[in-house]
Amino acid sequence: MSTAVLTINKGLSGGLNLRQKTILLISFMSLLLLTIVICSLFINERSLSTDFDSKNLAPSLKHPFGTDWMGRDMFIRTIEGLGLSIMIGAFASLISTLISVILGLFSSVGKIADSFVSWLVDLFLSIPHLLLIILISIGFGGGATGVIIGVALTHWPSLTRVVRAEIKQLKTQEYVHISRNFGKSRWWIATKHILPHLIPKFILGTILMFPHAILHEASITFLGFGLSPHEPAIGIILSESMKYLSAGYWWLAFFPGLSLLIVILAFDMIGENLGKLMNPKKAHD
Amino acid sequence: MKQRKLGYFIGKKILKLLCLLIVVCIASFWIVEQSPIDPVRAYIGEMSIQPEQKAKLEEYWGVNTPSHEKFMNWAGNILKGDFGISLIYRMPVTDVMKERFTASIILMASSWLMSGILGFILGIIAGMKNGTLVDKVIKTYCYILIAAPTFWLALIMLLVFSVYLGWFPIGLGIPIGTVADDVTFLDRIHHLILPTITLSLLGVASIAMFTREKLIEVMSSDYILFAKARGERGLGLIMRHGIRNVALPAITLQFLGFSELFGGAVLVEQVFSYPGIGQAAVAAGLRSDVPLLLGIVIVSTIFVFFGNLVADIIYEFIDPRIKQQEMTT
Amino acid sequence: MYLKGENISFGYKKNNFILKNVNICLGSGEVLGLIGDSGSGKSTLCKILAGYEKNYTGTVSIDGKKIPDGVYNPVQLIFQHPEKAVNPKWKMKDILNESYVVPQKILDSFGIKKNWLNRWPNELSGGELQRFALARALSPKTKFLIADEITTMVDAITQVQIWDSILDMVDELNIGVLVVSHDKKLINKLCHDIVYMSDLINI
Amino acid sequence: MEDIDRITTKKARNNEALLKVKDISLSFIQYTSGLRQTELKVISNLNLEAYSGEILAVVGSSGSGKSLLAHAILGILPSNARLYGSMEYNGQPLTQEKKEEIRGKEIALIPQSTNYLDPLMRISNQVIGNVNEKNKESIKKLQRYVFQKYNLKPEVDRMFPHELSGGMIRRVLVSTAVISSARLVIADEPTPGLDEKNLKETLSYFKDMANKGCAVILITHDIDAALKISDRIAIFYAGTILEEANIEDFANDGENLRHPYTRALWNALPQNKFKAIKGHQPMQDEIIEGCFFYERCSIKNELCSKGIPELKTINGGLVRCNNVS
Repeated sequence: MSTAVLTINKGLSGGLNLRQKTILLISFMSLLLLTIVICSLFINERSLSTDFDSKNLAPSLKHPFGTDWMGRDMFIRTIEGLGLSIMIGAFASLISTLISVILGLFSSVGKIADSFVSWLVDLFLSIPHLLLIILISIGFGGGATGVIIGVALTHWPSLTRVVRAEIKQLKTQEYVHISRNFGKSRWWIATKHILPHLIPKFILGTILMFPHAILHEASITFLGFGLSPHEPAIGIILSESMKYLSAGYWWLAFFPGLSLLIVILAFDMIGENLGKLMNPKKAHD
Repeated sequence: MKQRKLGYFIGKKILKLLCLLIVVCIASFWIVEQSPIDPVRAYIGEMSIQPEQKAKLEEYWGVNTPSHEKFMNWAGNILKGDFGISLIYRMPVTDVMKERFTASIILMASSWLMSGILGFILGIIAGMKNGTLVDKVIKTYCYILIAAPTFWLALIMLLVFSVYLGWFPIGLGIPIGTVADDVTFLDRIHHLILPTITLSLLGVASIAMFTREKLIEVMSSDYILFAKARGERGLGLIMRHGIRNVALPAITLQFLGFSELFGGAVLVEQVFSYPGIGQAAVAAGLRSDVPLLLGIVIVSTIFVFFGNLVADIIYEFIDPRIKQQEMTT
Repeated sequence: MYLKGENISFGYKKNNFILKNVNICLGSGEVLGLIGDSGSGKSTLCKILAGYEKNYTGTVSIDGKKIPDGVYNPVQLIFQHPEKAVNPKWKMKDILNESYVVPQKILDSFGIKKNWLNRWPNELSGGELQRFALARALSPKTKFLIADEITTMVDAITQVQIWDSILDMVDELNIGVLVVSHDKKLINKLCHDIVYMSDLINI
Repeated sequence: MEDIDRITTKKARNNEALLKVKDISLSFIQYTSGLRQTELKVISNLNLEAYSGEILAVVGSSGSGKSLLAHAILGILPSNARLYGSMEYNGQPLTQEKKEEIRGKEIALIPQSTNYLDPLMRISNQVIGNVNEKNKESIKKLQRYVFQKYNLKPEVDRMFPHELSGGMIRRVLVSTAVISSARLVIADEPTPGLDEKNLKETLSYFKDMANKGCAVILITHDIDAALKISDRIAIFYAGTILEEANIEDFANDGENLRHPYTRALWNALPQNKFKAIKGHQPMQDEIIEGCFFYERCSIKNELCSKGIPELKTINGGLVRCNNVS
């Protein structure tokens, strides 16, 4: 008897199938983000130099995002700001993921450990997130370090919650009980049975944490905490732009913010589509 | 029976809140204590000052007292309802918070309501028309809003409606130059509209996406299948079974969003110079007004806790399905 | 060898027992039938005997000795729904060989085909998965097998195939089997002795 | 074989079939890991006829796609399903539009579990269904009457589904069909988890419906239960129906059964020989050119591996086999 899976190929007439579209979208978005980061690394002092002859110019071909009151090109400033934001986001997400891995695994040790983790999650979620970041960044003496630590230390609770619930649910599965009845050790069960279910959750969790971390970093910077006014962060660019709003220099606020939005959107798209690839049951609409 | 159970439940929750507050107090006090902030410096600001005055101030702020003693003093005063004196507003923290919080509550409550209702309706429409153009439009709108930085959206709103169209004032909760008592009700409303709309727009996205997904999930459930098999269809089916099963989780989610709401208010108030608690929190943070900052942390914790409490009550007492789980475990 | 459950009581709430003072005994090579309707507590009893449920009173022992924790349990339990008894992230060959390397003879006896081994659990039917669950539980260290409604979800022919294989293997390995079902006719066909859940409960 | 009032139910069948299912096939488009799109065939070349006043049991193993047959007849398949073939109801083509029009009125479904009741709606409101205010009172009365008959107390009306026991749920689900006064009732696995007393009682409800002139399709994996009450039994195998036999054909050793699979199934029952044949049901993703039973068949010939055997009427029953006459 022949065993085969019918794979439907819509061919050229039907265009790309969902799988190809998804992979294409993920690749495109990743490439976009990577380009921004690399470009931001290669921008040197000269290209950001002040030029008082060309200050406060509206967007043009030469300066697609316009220039600011010191004649700096807003496009270059934005790219550099975005690069900084993505890197801070990456750092914060990694730290937060690490914390949730540790706490998630710790919660599976026993009842007391589990209630401790759950209590810690509740504690961190009980203060408004933005306020908590402000508090922590002040505690670490403010400045760039304060903000980065503040953002990194506050994004783990939701992922930890997901991981904890998943571990709890997995531990009640019949196949885990059976494994225990086969005399397998806790460690063996944790690595062979539980971990394979958790890894996709961690990967997805980290990627979906990015946009939150970036947004929070930008918000805190916008409010005036952390990064010094000389850093080309998006938050700083936007808070500076507030002074020039009534003067009608709309491009100072519009383009940098829009670029940030696109970056966030790119991360959300990557996360969502990666989720589809991992869990195809949700891919029907 | 049910009322007694509810009373017991709330009692337990209040106990939990007290524990939480104690921990939050200790933790936030410790965090601030860690930081290299000098309260005297913060109080004095740019003023010049006599050394003996400085010493007096240092004694007042307890610069040289050990941390635990300082904490006991501070906590003891809080128990008496005294949060200390705000450094930047030069008046009792409780007074500052009362005034600021009232202003913020109006802003938050109105946008919370608007975003809830609008988001729910949009979510239901998108879920009903799943896969159509209408759905795609709503979905795109939500995706973009979720990704939009709050303060940027506020800036754009300000640009369009205040700077270009001139429909709304550019800043301040009350017109510049008027004494608070002279402010008319209409003035207040006028200054409230733009921040409220901005904050609502942002809140719409999460609730709409949630409602949409939940409705799609419900519509593919077995009981909808059975209702269809019995001849129910179209709008009637969605009204009878869909909305019934989506509404409670959506309301619960809206109550769980108090933390996000507060964060959004901080940013929106900053952009619109709206004199609310969020703006005060930023000022306190930037200018190291420790008593005020700690006070706001405590108040906002209670605020978030209240939202969670309502969500829990809905979950435990209004949703009839929960009782079953209690019975089987 | 005898597997004994003595004075076993179990309840989720105080004074609301699902099992009370149940006594049951199963010898090596014996095929004992246990008949009970759904909700009669038979699944709970199975879980207690196989060490899955720890919150009970009474003793479970093999030849008077308590069954140790953390090592291979000589009492193996097979469930009604095999799809819950396999890790969906594992391939069938890994699932099969989790406890020991299943010899070809057992695979042949259960009619497990080679090309099934490279599949994922969701690509096999319940009857096929049940064969894997049984094969992996019949290691040389297994002394007793508890079968809780294991063929309720399969068709009659598969049911006979599965039981034929079990009875063959059991004879050879001298294993005691507790056959739990609501189907009297099936138990009559399979078992030497029959006990009724309603006689055991004693509430 | 134990026998309950079989004689009273056997009616001369001179009328046309109320429902004719002609050669339907059903497949699903689905995504597997990594979003590979596949088409999974669940039902193929299935024929079925249901007559008024009779119970037709469709017997097959669990998870083999029998429920989907019910959903296909009612037109409530998910959007990624593809249905081919045609159906006729009361002599008229049964199109999707027609299904939507008459379901709940002429055709009723009795689903298998609590999941099919709205968890947040009180029982009586669900059972009554979405009716306009004018008729509400009379239907409410009817509902109360039917509940009374099924021994469901008045307080059940105001309860939520999760507050009911399994047996009560079963009775509530059955009563939805009774209230609808449908002419075709499809019951999907109504028996698992019931004890003997409840089983008998549930089966008697279907008997009553058939006696009142309904055509009942009883989808089940329990051939025992099917034998107790049905008039005809359709044997569901690998997504199709291999044989539709009259209940009498199962007498003795089943010599009168037409298909080798039916005979094998009959012989495998614990109350009969408890003997199995070799082999397995083909998997859903296997592509089979010939007869679905080819691999396991003892009387196959070369023709059987080429194309699905024609449907034949033999001795008052239907069969898909090349080698019977």
